[in-house]
Amino acid sequence: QADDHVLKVGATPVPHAEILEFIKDDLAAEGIELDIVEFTDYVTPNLALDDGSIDANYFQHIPYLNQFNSDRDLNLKSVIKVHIEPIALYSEEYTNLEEIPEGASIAVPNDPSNEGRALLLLHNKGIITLDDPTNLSATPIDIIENPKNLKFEELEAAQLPRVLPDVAAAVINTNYALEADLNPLEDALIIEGSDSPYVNVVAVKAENVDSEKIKILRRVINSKKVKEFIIEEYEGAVVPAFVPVDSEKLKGTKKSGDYIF
Amino acid sequence: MIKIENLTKHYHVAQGKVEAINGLNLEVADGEIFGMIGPSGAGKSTLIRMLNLLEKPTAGTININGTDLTELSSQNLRTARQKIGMIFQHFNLLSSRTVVGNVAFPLEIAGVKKKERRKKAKELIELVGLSDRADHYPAQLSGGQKQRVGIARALANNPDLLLSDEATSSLDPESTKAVLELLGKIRDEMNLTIILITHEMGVIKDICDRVAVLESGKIIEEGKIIDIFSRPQQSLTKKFISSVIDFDLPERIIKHVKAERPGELIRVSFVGETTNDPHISDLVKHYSVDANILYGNIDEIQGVPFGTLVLDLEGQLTNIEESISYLRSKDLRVEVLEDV
Amino acid sequence: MIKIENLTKHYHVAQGKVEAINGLNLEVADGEIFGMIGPSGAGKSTLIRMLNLLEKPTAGTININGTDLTELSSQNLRTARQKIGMIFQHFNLLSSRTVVGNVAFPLEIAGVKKKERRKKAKELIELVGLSDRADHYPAQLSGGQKQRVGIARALANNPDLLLSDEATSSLDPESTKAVLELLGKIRDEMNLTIILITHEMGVIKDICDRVAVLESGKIIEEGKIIDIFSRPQQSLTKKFISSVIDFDLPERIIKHVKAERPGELIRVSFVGETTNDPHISDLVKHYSVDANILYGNIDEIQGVPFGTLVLDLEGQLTNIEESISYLRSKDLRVEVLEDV
Amino acid sequence: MFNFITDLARYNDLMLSGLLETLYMVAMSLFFAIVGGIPLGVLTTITRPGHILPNKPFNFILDGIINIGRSIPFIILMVAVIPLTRMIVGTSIGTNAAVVPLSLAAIPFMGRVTDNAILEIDHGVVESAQSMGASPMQIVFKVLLPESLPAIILGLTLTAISLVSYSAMAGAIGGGGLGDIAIRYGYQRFQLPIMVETIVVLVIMVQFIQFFGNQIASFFDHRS
Amino acid sequence: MFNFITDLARYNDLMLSGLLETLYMVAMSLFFAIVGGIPLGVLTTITRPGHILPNKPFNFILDGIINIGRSIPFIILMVAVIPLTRMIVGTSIGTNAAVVPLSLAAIPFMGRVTDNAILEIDHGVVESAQSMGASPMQIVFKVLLPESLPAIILGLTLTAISLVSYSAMAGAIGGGGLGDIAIRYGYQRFQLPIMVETIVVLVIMVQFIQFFGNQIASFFDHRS
Ligand SMILES: Nc1ncnc2c1ncn2[C@@H]1O[C@H](COP(=O)(O)OP(=O)(O)OP(=O)(O)O)[C@@H](O)[C@H]1O
Ligand SMILES: Nc1ncnc2c1ncn2[C@@H]1O[C@H](COP(=O)(O)OP(=O)(O)OP(=O)(O)O)[C@@H](O)[C@H]1O
Ligand SMILES: [Mg+2]
Ligand SMILES: [Mg+2]
Repeated sequence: QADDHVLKVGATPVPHAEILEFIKDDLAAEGIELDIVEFTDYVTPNLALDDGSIDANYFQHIPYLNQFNSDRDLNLKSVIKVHIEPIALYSEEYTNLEEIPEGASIAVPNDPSNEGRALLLLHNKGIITLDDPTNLSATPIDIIENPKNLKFEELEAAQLPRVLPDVAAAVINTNYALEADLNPLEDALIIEGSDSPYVNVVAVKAENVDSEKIKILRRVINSKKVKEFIIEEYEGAVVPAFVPVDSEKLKGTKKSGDYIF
Repeated sequence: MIKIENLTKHYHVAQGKVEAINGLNLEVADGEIFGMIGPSGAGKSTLIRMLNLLEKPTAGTININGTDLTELSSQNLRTARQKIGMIFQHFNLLSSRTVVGNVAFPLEIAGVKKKERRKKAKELIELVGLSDRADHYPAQLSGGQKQRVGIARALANNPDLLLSDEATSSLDPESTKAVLELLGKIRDEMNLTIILITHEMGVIKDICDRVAVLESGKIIEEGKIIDIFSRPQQSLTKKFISSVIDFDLPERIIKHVKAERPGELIRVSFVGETTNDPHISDLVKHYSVDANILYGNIDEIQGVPFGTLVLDLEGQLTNIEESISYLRSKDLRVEVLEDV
Repeated sequence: MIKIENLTKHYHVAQGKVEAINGLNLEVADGEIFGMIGPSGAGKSTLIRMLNLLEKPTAGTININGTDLTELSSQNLRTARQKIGMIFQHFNLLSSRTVVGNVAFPLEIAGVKKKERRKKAKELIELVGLSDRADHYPAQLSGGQKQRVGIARALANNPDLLLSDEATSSLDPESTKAVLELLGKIRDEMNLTIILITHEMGVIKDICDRVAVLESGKIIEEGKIIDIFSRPQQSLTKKFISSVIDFDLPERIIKHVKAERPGELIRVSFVGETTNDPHISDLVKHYSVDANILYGNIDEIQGVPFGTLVLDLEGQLTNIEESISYLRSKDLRVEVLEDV
Repeated sequence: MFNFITDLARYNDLMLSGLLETLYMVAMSLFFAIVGGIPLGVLTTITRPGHILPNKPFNFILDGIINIGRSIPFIILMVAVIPLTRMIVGTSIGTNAAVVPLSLAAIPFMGRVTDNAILEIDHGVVESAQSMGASPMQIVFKVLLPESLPAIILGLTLTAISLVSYSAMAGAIGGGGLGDIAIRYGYQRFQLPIMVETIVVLVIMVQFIQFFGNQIASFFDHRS
Repeated sequence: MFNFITDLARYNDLMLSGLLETLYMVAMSLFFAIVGGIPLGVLTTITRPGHILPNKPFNFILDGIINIGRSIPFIILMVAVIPLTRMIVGTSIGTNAAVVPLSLAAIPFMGRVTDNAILEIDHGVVESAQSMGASPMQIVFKVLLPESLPAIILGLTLTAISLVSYSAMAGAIGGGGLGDIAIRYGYQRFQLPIMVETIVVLVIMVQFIQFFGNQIASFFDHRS
């Protein structure tokens, strides 16, 4: 194949595409030309991956990938764990959870990758009860207890920071919160703990799990340099979810792909 | 030959039913120029539009050269229509084509080659006097110019039958004459049959062989031009004809009749060659009466002279009576205008 | 009074410049019915459309009752237009309104109350004989019916000036007569001024006071009807008039002239009351000639009789010559038809 | 198969409320499209050179407004007008809030459609009104609008159907509606039956809109 | 302020490629809208009762196809046609892939617009062609299309501009283009200047499309 050295990776803009952008030169040094294809929705990157239009994608967390695989009967595999974006609850009006009054509206993302996660965050903090806390794709329909009688506004994720003045609080993905000048570490009323299962991964088709290009990609993206970049660039809102390969080599104990936190 | 039998057309509208044509029968021979007159709304356009099936008859048959149009397959109908030219009352030109384009249009439809159809179109445009407007669009033409485009277009494909719906109504008398001459020439040369709706009795008189008078969707009178013009039966026909040939006496004459006077006022009508003899001179010479022509109209229709004279006869009563008998003996129709 | 000075209108089209009206001057008095004739494309519609500024003149002024239309503010122009009725060559009816709605339209624009305008509209519709079509839409009408709606509409707001562009071209002779009588009546009662374009010389003859002949955007002849009809100067005018009054001799007569025969063929023309005297009887009685009327046309225009007779005089040459002198002494125009 | 049915039953009132939301959003924005778009279109047409009120600068501005309105991707329009939406309906989320950007998208669309419809009117009828001394106002209300009514109604139908599919995007700001359901449940969560059901409802709805649009247009069409 | 300018400079070739992508997507899908939508519209019109080839069932189907095409929210259409897209262009992402759903959205839209345009033709001219024995084919190509050409061109302009804003959504499948830039940088990354710049470019582009559409339409309009 003529463009054997090209690696086509689909990604959502922030932070995924930015992180990929950061490693572009390093990959080039390894003889791989990285082609970043930006997507702004969560369905097509997986479909495009499955049909071979791209070689890998980097936009989703493992629970979403699993759900997607079972929904559509696909066999996409997570191969490289990269980062976590802890989701958090923000409010303009209130400074802590208790202040939120009866019947207030809470905005949550409306896409399956984030909505269940947002509701689960509220469930874990005891604000609501879901009928099945293991179901990662819950929607407000699955709420069985809602003592504060909160109303849920399901909006597109990128809209959430913009509608903050119109709701009591909103569960916002970190990337959008950052872009809207919210600081997850300071402004969040509640935030996902380090127990979050929502690590963002690079996924490929099953038959490509062991491809040479992916191996190189993992080496480059799971590097100390990238880790430092993430910490510096996103000030804690995006948390690296890997042990740098460089240090892995040093220690030789951890298995690749495991994440700490 | 065209043979129409029991033709009927009703329109259904919100306000009720409009009976445009009511069981009409008609025959037109090949090469005939057949006129159609009648008051506004009589059904003339409806009738002519049924002759190429633009309007579907409610009932009845339309037979052209032995085939019933209403029974034709759409393919055969199209072939038949290519040989029926139509001049529309409202022109219906294609706004997107120039004069040449419009005239060449029926040729294009008939599959004539580009070069040939342009040539033919240019010829016809020349014939209707629009050469300097050949590349203009209909919107840039005057009413009469548009009408002439419509005429040229209808003739483009050398039709066997021409349906003409008030084709000269927006034309000045000169252009009208030219168009009629053109039609007459084509009829003579190509044995074209023409059905011609018009409101201008002069047109009927000048070019038609026969004429039918339509009223309320029926033919109320029909015949050779000379017969209809010289002896109209229906009052409607009379009224129409009086627009070119006055049957009614002008007021001046009526006054004259009513005034005290010696002698008699008579109207003499005649058709045919009797006019060549000096009857009036005879009256004066042999019956000792003075004959003054008060009013008159001597005309000819397709070579046959006919006319009316209103004469004021002065003289002795017996002489006058003898004069009248004399005129009647010469095959003239004489009416004494006593109580007009 | 309408006074048009140096009026010019040029159209610029892709194919070049069209000079529709070229420095035209004209005056029309109040209450006058002014006819306008001319070949197709002469500029008649263009001229009449400039009279209410539908078409902007390229140059020149249009003065109506002392105000120059081209100088009016748009508000004043609108007010002026409300008193100028217009009958369009192509009707231009609102397809979305019924007959009543169309006729009431100018009243609506002038702000007349609903009840009143319906009443007025119904009256006018009655006058043009469309009562049974009052609630129909234009698409459901015949050509003549549409034209009558246009006429009724133009009269609705009691205009001072009526611009009529071939208002009777799609009307049968009877309807035409009725419309002309209506216009004449309104003129007499309301002192309406009418400018009337027509191709029907009969219309000019019956109703107009004066007539102008347009050719290539210029007036080539203008005058009282009786003058123009009895003594047309331009050959175009002659040709037009011959459509109602034959100046040309029919073939039959020409043959007659060419044949060997004794005597003389003369054409006698006259205007005015001379027809009341028995001149032909006189010829026979006093000059011993036989006079046979071969062809003739005696008509009257607005009460004035005029006409032409072609007489075949037989008798001795001296007698014939004396007869001709006699007729000439009676103020008749006599032509000897030697070499037609 | 059983799964499908229970699934559907579970979502039934969701579907019903989605239908109502869509109808509400479309109806409201259509109303504003009529109120705002038709005048915009009429003014654009009549200020064109050669029309009844030619005015180049004014025409340029109006034409520009329509073009700008038509240029902005709907999702961005939704965001851009949030302050306005908040001003008008008090919040930037929900069905009412969605009506604001939907109307703002529909108005220029309807403006252009009206403009195109009016351009089709035979100039002769406009002239006949001018010859009667009609004011521009009268020409607009008594000639241009009635004569182009059938075409305007077909244009309104076009707008209504475009709104139906735009309203799907209004889900981004919590507008709800059928399209949003189709996207969230069908597209994003891959619940095919929901998606199919929603689309069937949408198709039927669009079919109805088009059918009634055609009927009304031909009811007002007296040209043949 | 300086920030803005450096920001813009940095994104300049992005903007240029976005512009080219948008132009490419719009031009290609417009091409397919012409090729597919105009015949669809013509067939729909002529099979209507009372038109030149009345055929109720066929008309119902065609009308239905248009309505269905118009009912499906664009984002869903995009995904639903992925298999088709892959079959045609070999991939489901990228600018070429975006052309497939864009065309599929534009075709029914153009179909409806064509339908509306043809309905405005005076029936008299159609009759004149019929009276000459023209076949339905000839009537379509020699009468209906030429006579409605100005209206169809205005409709094509309407479609083109709708495509510009639809193409923004094509960003979801990596189609790129200006609208996508506006969404990615402006909407998702909250970079206002980029968004504004993109929209300005979009507005100018739409203004041009409309201007040329008007010019071409009036070039072909010989009615006054
Ligand atoms: N819009 C236009 N563009 C270009 N030329 C035009 C336009 N309107 C009229 N003309 C031309 O101007 C001339 C005068 O036209 P006008 O309509 O005034 O003629 P008319 O005397 O009314 O003829 P008719 O008796 O046939 O109605 C014609 O030669 C015509 O072709
Ligand atoms: N589409 C229609 N719907 C309803 N009525 C109609 C329709 N077309 C014609 N008519 C009516 O049918 C009658 C005959 O119309 P037609 O057009 O044949 O008259 P016409 O003799 O040609 O008259 P004109 O001399 O005025 O053109 C009229 O009374 C008219 O109103
Ligand atoms: Mg008729
Ligand atoms: Mg004219």
